[in-house]
Amino acid sequence: MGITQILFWVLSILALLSAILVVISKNPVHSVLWLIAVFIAISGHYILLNAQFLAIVNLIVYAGAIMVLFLFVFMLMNLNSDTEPQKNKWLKIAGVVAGGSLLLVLVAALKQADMKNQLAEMNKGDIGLIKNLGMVLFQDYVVPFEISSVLFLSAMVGVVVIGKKD
Amino acid sequence: MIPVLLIAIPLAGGLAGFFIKNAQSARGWSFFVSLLALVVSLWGLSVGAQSPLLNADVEWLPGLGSRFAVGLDGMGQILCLLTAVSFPVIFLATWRNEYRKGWNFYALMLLSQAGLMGVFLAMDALLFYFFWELALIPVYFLCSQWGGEKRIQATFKFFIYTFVGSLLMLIAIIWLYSHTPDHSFSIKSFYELRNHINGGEQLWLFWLFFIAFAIKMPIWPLHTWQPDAYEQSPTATTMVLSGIMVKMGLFGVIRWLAPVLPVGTWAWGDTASALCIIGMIYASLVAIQQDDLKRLVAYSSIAHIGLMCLAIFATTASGMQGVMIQMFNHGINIIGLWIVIDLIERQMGTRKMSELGGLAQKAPALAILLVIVALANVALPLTNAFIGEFLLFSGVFSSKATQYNVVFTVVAGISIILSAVYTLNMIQRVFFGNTNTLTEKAKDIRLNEKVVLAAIVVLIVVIGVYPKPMLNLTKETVDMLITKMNYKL
Amino acid sequence: MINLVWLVPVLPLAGFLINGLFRNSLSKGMTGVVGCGVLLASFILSLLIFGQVRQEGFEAVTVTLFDFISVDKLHIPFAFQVDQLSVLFLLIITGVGFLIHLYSTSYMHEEEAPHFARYFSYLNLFVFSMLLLVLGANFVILFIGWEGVGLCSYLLIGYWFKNIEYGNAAKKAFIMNRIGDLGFLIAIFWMINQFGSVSFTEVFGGASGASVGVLTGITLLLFVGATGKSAQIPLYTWLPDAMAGPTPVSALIHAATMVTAGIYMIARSHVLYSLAPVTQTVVAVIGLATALFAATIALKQNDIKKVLAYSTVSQLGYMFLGLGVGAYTGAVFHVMTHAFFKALLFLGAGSVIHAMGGEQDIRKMGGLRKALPVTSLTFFIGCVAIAGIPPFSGFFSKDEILAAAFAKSPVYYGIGLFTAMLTAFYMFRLFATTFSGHFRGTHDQEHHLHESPSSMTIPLIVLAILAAVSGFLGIPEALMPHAHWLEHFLSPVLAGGGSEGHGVAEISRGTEVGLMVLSAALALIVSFWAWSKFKSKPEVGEPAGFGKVLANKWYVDELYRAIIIRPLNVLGKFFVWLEKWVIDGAVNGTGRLVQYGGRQLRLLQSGQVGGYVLLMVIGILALFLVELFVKK
Amino acid sequence: MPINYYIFLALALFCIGVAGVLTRRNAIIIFMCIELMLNAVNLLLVAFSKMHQHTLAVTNPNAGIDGQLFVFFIMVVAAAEVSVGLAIIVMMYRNTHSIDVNFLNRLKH
Repeated sequence: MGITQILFWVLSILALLSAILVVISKNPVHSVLWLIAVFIAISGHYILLNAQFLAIVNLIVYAGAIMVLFLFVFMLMNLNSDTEPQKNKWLKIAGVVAGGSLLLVLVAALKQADMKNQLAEMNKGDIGLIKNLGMVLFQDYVVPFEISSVLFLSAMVGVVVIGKKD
Repeated sequence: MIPVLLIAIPLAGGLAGFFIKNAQSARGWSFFVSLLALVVSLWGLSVGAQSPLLNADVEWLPGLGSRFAVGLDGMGQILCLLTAVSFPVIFLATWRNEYRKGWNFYALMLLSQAGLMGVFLAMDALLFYFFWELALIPVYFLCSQWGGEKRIQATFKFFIYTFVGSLLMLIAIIWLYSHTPDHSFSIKSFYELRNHINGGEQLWLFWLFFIAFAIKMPIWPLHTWQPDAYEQSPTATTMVLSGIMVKMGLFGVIRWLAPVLPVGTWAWGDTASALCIIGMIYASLVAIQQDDLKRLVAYSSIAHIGLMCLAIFATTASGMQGVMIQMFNHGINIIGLWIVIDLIERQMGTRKMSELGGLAQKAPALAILLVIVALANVALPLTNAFIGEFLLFSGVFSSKATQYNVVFTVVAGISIILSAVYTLNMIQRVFFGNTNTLTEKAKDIRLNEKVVLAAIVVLIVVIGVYPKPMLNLTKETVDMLITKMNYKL
Repeated sequence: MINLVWLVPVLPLAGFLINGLFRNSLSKGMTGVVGCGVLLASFILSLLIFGQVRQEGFEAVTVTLFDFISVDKLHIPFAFQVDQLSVLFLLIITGVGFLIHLYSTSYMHEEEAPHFARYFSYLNLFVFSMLLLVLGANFVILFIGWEGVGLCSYLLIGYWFKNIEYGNAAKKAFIMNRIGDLGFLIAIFWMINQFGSVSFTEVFGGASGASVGVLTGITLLLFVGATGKSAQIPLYTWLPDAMAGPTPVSALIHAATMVTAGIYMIARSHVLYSLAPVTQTVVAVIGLATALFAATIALKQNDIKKVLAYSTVSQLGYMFLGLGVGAYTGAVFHVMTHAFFKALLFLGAGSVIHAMGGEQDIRKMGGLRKALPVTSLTFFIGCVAIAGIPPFSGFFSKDEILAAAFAKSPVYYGIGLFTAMLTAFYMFRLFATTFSGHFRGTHDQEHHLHESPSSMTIPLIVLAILAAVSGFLGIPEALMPHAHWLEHFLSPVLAGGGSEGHGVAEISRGTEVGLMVLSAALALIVSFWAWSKFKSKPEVGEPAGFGKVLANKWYVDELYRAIIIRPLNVLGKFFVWLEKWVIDGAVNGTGRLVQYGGRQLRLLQSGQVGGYVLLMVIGILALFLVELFVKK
Repeated sequence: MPINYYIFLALALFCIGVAGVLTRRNAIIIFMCIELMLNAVNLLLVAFSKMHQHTLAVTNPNAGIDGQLFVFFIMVVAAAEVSVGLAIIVMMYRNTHSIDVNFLNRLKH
């Protein structure tokens, strides 16, 4: 069991635990923090998989920008303590059961898939490097890239329109 | 050419009618358009059976193998004539009825005429289905906009009922279409289908079609929409419904069911006949118990239609001829009855027989005309219905398609007696006896009503005395049908 | 001349149309002239045709007007057949019909002009239908006339339509007839099926080729039709109720038209009947039973028209007995004599009622002989004729039937003779109660009593003469060989067709004469007894005991009401219930179920996003499960 | 690493996200759970991309690179979505003074 494997397991357990805590934390701010932990763990996975660019982007965009936005909103609303009334217990149980069964079903289904012997390459390969990604992104995927900028623009307009007081 | 005109004239007239925005002019316009259709229909009768003018066939939906194929054969001639005659008569008879936004009413009436014509003329299954539904839609609006108090309920029931049947039929049509070797909806391909589908499949296909048609006719026990719909619709629409629309069911069985699925028809003939007969007796007995004139006529119509349907399954030439001529006769007679009921209702404000009585003293002309129409309803000799019922019964009796022909004839015959009971009851309770405070003020009918009813009476008597031209018209169609129906695998 | 035979029915039809269409503008005089004139013209035409037909060696002629129904292999022309039988009926119908029309002009004179015209138009239509019936060359044309007379009887019985009771009687007549007509109609279909034709010549020609079973079936069904039209058990109850119509109408229905249709039809198709012995027995037994049954009822009736009505039913029973035992000529002979004396009796009764100002109860009459001399004399002749006292007409015709019945079975004869005695008894009871003794009505009525005008008495006199002498047309062989003119005249029709089955079993001349003497003597004795019994002390009280059962007509109407009408009504009510709660209930129930289900399902649509997502996940789960585990 | 491990890890994260969406009623937490699910998918995409590179690198040096680009685009979309979504939530808070999704039941009507 080399360092890669150990890191994999550590990161995996961190990700899963943090994810569970995201869901069950009473305090929303805690949830946000645990979610940042999940993102960091996932970024670690990316690095293990030699996808440095995505790892960095994930940290910057998700853990950085997006989560700050979430926190910001929480602060803005002054909702640091949980105000959810826990009335419908059944709905909660049903939610957990549904999620659990979904996992069960998917696992059961994928266990039969003939990919057991396939390996994901670790620590090697340079497709995750920014140079290669950049080449493909600005050659083959230049149109979607441009369109995504339009998407941003429209999202921005949308946010302004929605957020405007009237 | 002629069939296209028959559809196009009322269609265009109806669409134009929406824009007139004046009830009086719309009424005149509709009357004119329906007369035009009548002229075209008579022209169709005059050109001879072989004339190329009687058929039209153009591309419609080439991807689906459906063509706009229309044609006038003997049966089409009779039914189109019925449709073409009925509408001017209906317009004239209800001339004095006032409708809210009348132009829409008249336009919708014309549209329903176009749909009906299309049903009777279509020579393509998809086109047939198209017109089948097209005829339903205007009637739906007519009933739901201008009907009686419970119109929404009744119309809803009517619409859902017939629509369920239509969908079953659509399934059957698509199934059959997928089994045609050339993937075509044309009637010829459908008639060839018997070589490609086996008897077992015909057994269930039969019911898909038959339920649709049975709802339309209607056959017991699928009839309950009818009395409600007749009662609640404006009378002009009731006339269309009962005079012409119920013929769509019979027509469907004759053109699209029996020749296409001869084995199914043959195998289920006894069952269907039994339903018809139960319906006849049942409807007659229920009719005797009715107090409302409209409901009485509605049930009597169920009984008469049951007889016609029974004769179709008898698979005999005389029975089939009887069906042909009786479809026309029944339409004329029942429209006559509705006209009278409408006149009574408009004057007295009620259709309850228990509130009427003694009208013969006040309205002798109306009484005489009603008695003649009513006698035609009980198929008295020298009225048109006698010819029809005589041939129908004769066909049922000599049927080789069933071993119960004698039982069928006798039990169905009882409905003749019962029809006399309820018809005479009606005459007596409405016209005889002494006047009461309500009927004291009654007046006799006016000229336009007299003319319409007299025209109907003349038709009744002329066809009753000299039915030969009528019978000759459908001879070839009947022979063709009987040959096709007698086919056994 | 014979080719103009279509004019005979068309003339009354024209009269019907004229009187019917212009009833508001014609004066009563004009109406009467038109109504009677067309009948007279028809009668003269019939006479001319008769002149041609009675020549030796005349063969039946078929006059085809046009093709009526022509379908597949079936061809039914609108054709008339002129032969001895139809001509005889033509004469009876137009002749007696004319007299009744003439009589009506003054009997109905108090009606308003439009109603007067309506009455005559109905009468003309009635005669038209009856002429169609006897002239038709096939069963369908016969059936047209057959239903036509049913219709006209309906119209005429319900002539005074303001009275609901009369309307009910009319309805009853029509519906009872319809029941019989259904039998007739099915017989026609059977004929079409068996012979491929309905024309008399083809059906009778092919009869010998058909099996006895089929022929029995057809003839029985035809007989069902006849029981309806000719008022035999079990469909006779409409005829006495038919008295609701004006009295001349009763005369027309009972004498010249309508009820004789059944006799005519069976005589016409005697070829079939001769080949079906079972049916013959049935006809004879039903006829005999009706004759006896109706005669017993007539014993206790007090309405002058009701007595006559039951006597008609009884006499019709005789005719059917004749038909049943194969004495077709005898039956037709009795139709003819009966037409004369029954028309006479009814018109006489009409004259009495007219004089009494509408009173029909004989218990309130009496002693009318002085006030109504012509009426009472002619009525007496009618009574004598119907009682079967020689040499009046009834004796000859009744005796011919009785002789034939004796030849078949003495039991028939015995019952027939007993019925004849009953007939003599109730007729003279009627006569004595009405015309003898002293007047029992109100003072006003007595003051009002008067002999009828000449347009009413002339028909009475003519009919009385005919009733008196027409018997000589059929003097029995036993009394005077070769003097039976009628048998000779009708032989081409009634003896020519079916050869072997026809013919009355021979009885010796001596026996026949003996029987005649016996019946004549009994009739005389009973008549005299009845007359002497009732002339001074008539029955005026209400009958009791068995007499009450008879007066109430054996409670047959009540029986029918209990076993047919009530159950049908109950069934109808049950069906209405079934319709509302079961059939329509199922339909509406489906609708309601869908609505209810929709309302319940709508609760899932809580608007709460969490619920939706949960459902979505469950849906995904289900899809996965199906896709992964079920499909394989 | 066998690809199975990544698959199961991603599935587990995804299902935790689902369970979170189903159980929580705080709109922002739900939003976060959705982000969690997106990230699970991203992780899987990257793993698959590396798997393809492992098997196909001989013929095509860029094999599997699309997977990583997809992740990139998903992040782009997620960013846009979060901005709009949060705007809606703020708006909702302004109107109802709550971010409980159960108050958002106007769809019922």
